[in-house]
Amino acid sequence: MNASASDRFVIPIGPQHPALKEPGHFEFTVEGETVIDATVRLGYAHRGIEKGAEGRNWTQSLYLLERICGICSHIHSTAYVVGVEQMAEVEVPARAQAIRETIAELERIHSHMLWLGVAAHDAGFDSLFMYTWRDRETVMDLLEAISGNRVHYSANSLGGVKFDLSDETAAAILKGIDFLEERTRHYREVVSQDAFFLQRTRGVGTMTRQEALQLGVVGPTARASGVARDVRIDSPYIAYNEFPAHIQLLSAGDLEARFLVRIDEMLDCYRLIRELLARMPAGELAAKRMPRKLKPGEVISRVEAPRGELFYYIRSTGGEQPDRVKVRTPTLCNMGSVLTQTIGHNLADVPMILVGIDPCFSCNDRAVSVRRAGRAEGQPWSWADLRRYGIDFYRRQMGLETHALAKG
Amino acid sequence: MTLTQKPLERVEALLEPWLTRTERPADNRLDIWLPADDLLPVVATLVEDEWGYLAAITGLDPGVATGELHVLYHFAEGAAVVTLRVAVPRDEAEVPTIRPLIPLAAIYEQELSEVLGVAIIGAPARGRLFLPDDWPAGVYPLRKDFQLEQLDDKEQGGS
Amino acid sequence: MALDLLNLLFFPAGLGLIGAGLLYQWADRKLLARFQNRLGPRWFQPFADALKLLGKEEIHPAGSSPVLFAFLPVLALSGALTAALYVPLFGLAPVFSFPGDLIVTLYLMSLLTLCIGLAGAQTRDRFSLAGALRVFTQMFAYEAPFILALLTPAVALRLAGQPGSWQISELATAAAGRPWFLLLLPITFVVALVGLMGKLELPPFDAPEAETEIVAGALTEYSGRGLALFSLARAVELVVGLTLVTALYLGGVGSGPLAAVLFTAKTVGLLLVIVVLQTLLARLRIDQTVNLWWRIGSVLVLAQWLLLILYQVLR
Amino acid sequence: MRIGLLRDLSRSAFRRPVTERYPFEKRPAPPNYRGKLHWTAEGCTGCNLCVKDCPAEAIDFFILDKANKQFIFRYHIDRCTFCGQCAFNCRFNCITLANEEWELACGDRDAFIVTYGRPEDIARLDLATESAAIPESAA
Amino acid sequence: MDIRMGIELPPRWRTALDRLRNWSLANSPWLVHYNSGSCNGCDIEILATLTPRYDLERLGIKLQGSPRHADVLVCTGPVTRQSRDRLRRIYEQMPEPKFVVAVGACSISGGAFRGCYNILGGVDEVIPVDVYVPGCAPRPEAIINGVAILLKKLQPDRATEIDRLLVEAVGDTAVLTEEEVGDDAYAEALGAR
Repeated sequence: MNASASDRFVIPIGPQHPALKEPGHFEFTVEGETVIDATVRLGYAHRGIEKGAEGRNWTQSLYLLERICGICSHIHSTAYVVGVEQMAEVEVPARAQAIRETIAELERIHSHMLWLGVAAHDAGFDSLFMYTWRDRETVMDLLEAISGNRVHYSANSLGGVKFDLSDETAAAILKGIDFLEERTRHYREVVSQDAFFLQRTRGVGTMTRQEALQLGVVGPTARASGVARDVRIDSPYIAYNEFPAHIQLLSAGDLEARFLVRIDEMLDCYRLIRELLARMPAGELAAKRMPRKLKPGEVISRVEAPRGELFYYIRSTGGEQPDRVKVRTPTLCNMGSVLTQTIGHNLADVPMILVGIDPCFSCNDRAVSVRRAGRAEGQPWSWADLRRYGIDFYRRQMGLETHALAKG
Repeated sequence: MTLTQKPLERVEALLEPWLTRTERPADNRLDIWLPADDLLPVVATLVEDEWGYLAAITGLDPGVATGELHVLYHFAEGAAVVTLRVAVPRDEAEVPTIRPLIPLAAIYEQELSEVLGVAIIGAPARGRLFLPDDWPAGVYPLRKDFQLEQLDDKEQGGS
Repeated sequence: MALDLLNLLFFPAGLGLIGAGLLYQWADRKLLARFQNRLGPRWFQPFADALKLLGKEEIHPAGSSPVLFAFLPVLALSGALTAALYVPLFGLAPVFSFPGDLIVTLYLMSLLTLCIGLAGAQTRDRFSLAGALRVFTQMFAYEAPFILALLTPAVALRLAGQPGSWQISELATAAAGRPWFLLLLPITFVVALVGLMGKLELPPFDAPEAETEIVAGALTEYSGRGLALFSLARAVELVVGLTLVTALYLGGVGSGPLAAVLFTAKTVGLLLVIVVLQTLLARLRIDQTVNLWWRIGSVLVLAQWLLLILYQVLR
Repeated sequence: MRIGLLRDLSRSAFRRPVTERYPFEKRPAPPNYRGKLHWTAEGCTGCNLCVKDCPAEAIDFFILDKANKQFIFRYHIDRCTFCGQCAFNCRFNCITLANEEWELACGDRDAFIVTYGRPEDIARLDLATESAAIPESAA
Repeated sequence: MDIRMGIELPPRWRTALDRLRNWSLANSPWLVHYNSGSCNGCDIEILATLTPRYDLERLGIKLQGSPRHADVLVCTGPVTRQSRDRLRRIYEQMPEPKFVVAVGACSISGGAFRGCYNILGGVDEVIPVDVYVPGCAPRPEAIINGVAILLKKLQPDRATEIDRLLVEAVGDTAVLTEEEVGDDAYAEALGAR
């Protein structure tokens, strides 16, 4: 559209912004309502965790890494302990592994449920937000009842888990899951049928399989574009060999597909948890002996976080402390796709596209991204400019000639 | 472990000319030591043959004494992980950029250059992107000889 | 200025009206909460909010004209209050009434929107600018259909050969005598109702203050008193709008002892409908809003008029 | 065209909201909730494992006299991450995280430092902090 | 700028107006939330306090987008070097009277991240804090408790009165039983715990 230079101004989003529950600074250059450039500056949540781990002993690092992210805390600690146990060559009892998987899947439900609400909120659909979060409280209650905290369960200890799953907790979980499953099916209907909501999701931010592969996106974002990548299936860890997950694939690649893939994953989680509770292996909760010092070596540990593949590289030089812990979080891979997708979209779609990858900046401790040279800030407008622009804008919406109007 | 044997055999066949020094830390992993110059052809081969995807780039400081820095390129396919290990001298640490082959790598390389001070040859110069704006130049937090005292102020730590 | 403000706030009718507006706002929020399975605010919540805002420091953002910054909220509120003078609030006779006051009221009602837009436009803050932009865009979108929809009953009366006029009180009494216009002119009623939601920037038409995109829209920079006055103006506008639509479409102002009660009940019923719509609908993008109004809204109104004329011709 | 939430809305309209009246009614936390830390001297051997693995340096442990079991256990609520590792490490069950004490909000931070131990020891500590008893956590 | 708008009033009026202002402040505290490098744990719990289970709107509390509209700044997370200045700016943007609540161990002392190179410590290293809410992460109830404590701090002389107001606002203080929880299916699931 042939808009004059003054139509161009930069809308900053964040680091303090209602659409971002976490700090991260985006700058969207818009022409009218259309985004023509996007840059990001992350690192407001950069805490230097990787270095911090080198100064703490193996156990302390466990809790430090668990606190990389408050939404997928358990999966972070799982990735770490799996790696450390592999390095220490300790045999972890089957029951411990099964309990780990149960909590991991409950966490996945909580994360997706949370995401569904936040996405609805960003679409200006607060009622859906309220209902999803109301139901999310159920799984939060379950996690709290199991672990003793709503956010940082600290279920993992080096070599096993800290607490057992009693039968009554198991019963409670089943009860809660039945309720959640019924609700989840309902939400699947809503997001796939509600006319007004579909206007905001269907065909928005579409990413083909080819683009997905090229941009290197992971997790549900990739699976919504038909990229069959799920670490739980590709390289099973903890108990995923005995209790396998089923991959959820869609090919549309737009926002609607990302909604549906996550909801389908939730439904799969319910099945998985039922199986786990039905055939929970008996036995010890933790390995007999876990050394404080680990012999030199390095391991790679990959797990499937709610947001996608989580990659850990751990190196030991035989001390009480890790020599190097490298964390590559899923959001880091997905962030690039946001910047490319938003360009050309309507400003109102930006929060939706952003939330579509379920960004987690605190996961993204070290998130960086390509930043274009900062553009000049938009000059404040005179009232006349603004009025003309307003008319111009809706005329354009009507598909009328715009420059004819600029004359008059 | 048939799950991982096939891809690893494939990659061994693919990278035949470069397999001068290899290790098998675990039965699903293959580590290949490379000189920095061989990096690009190897990555190109992997990309052309669509073997796996770049899972991460790890920068590693094996200690001041060694006088080296290691850069690890992890490629994953299924359960198999191939790691290309490049050792560079500590004082002029630099590796060629692979972002023409793998756009995503731009992010990882940027991180590498900022926290470990490994220069990326062929990458456009950029400002600091995740370390604070007031971070002193030439200070790389993930190097072993990094000291908090190197930061101008003494505020950090917590109370 | 401060004195005008006091007069404005404390002339009894105005005060009562504002109180009523705040109560309507409470009903709005409470119902919304209940529909979302929440408890919702206490009855005095809007009063507390307004009082608190009045008592807070007012920060004047750099780069905007201080006069305009302070004057616009007052103008908005006075505009809304003036509009209230011409409508039969709670079924009582309007304070002033003259032929053509319907037009004046509609104009006065747009004043609030204009003020909000201006308020955003004349600060340097980019969120405010974007908000102002959307306010105007949306106004240009709904204004015409909305006004046409509110004029339709008068037109219908005129066509029916009655001494119809542009005078609200007359229209209201005339409407009382016959079946509700809601039944005769369902299409324009819907347009008027939805148009009211657009004017009050309620979901799904709250794009101008979509907090997830442009923090608080045009009023992002306002704090303290300015914000309070704008919110009060909104409250008054809510009452005026409901009253107007009720008077024209829901059987006007009847006579008899219970007329006032009945009328108020109708407005509350109208509010209920609006809240249900708010709960159910997701926010429309600004361009979708514009399309909705120009592609559908205006066409609907015209269709209604066409039907009307055809009906008269055939008869 | 279909409106998704109609069902939920009609259900909620005629039901009592699910809202809890928290400040006035308390829903008890589950029995294993990890709240404020409590320490008892019985059985404590001064092994210091709790301090070693605390991820947040929330525990200062002073050994005045190991033989006579004169220990002082200072707990910083404002640092504690309530991970429960200390309780997990303690082989003598000296440490418990109370499940009913989670309303810890307070206006001044000094109130967040809790010192467990015999009063006379604590008194002694305050004199002798510099010389006699060095915080083991520092070592 | 206060409610009197610079007009001289007899002292009794003035005290009355001041009491009114305090009352209104204590009954409609609007929050703005800033995350200065937290792990999201506390952030989602803060968000949860707005949702039907806890619904802070019943106490007149609203989460605002713009610092200009807010009375209370809710901070989560340790202060990183990068976010320090932002935090300060947001605090300065808020109109008087303004208050700060620090939620979570990190925002009080740095918590698990103490000593990391990019951490400056707790929020009170940068701006004054009125109420601290420990926990990692604190339950939503604990956060509400923190806000309630702040409200009482606003009017120490009338803390009890605030309680009374709140009580009459939300009705009886009977213990919440399952039957009382609204939506049946939901109550069922609540029973799960």
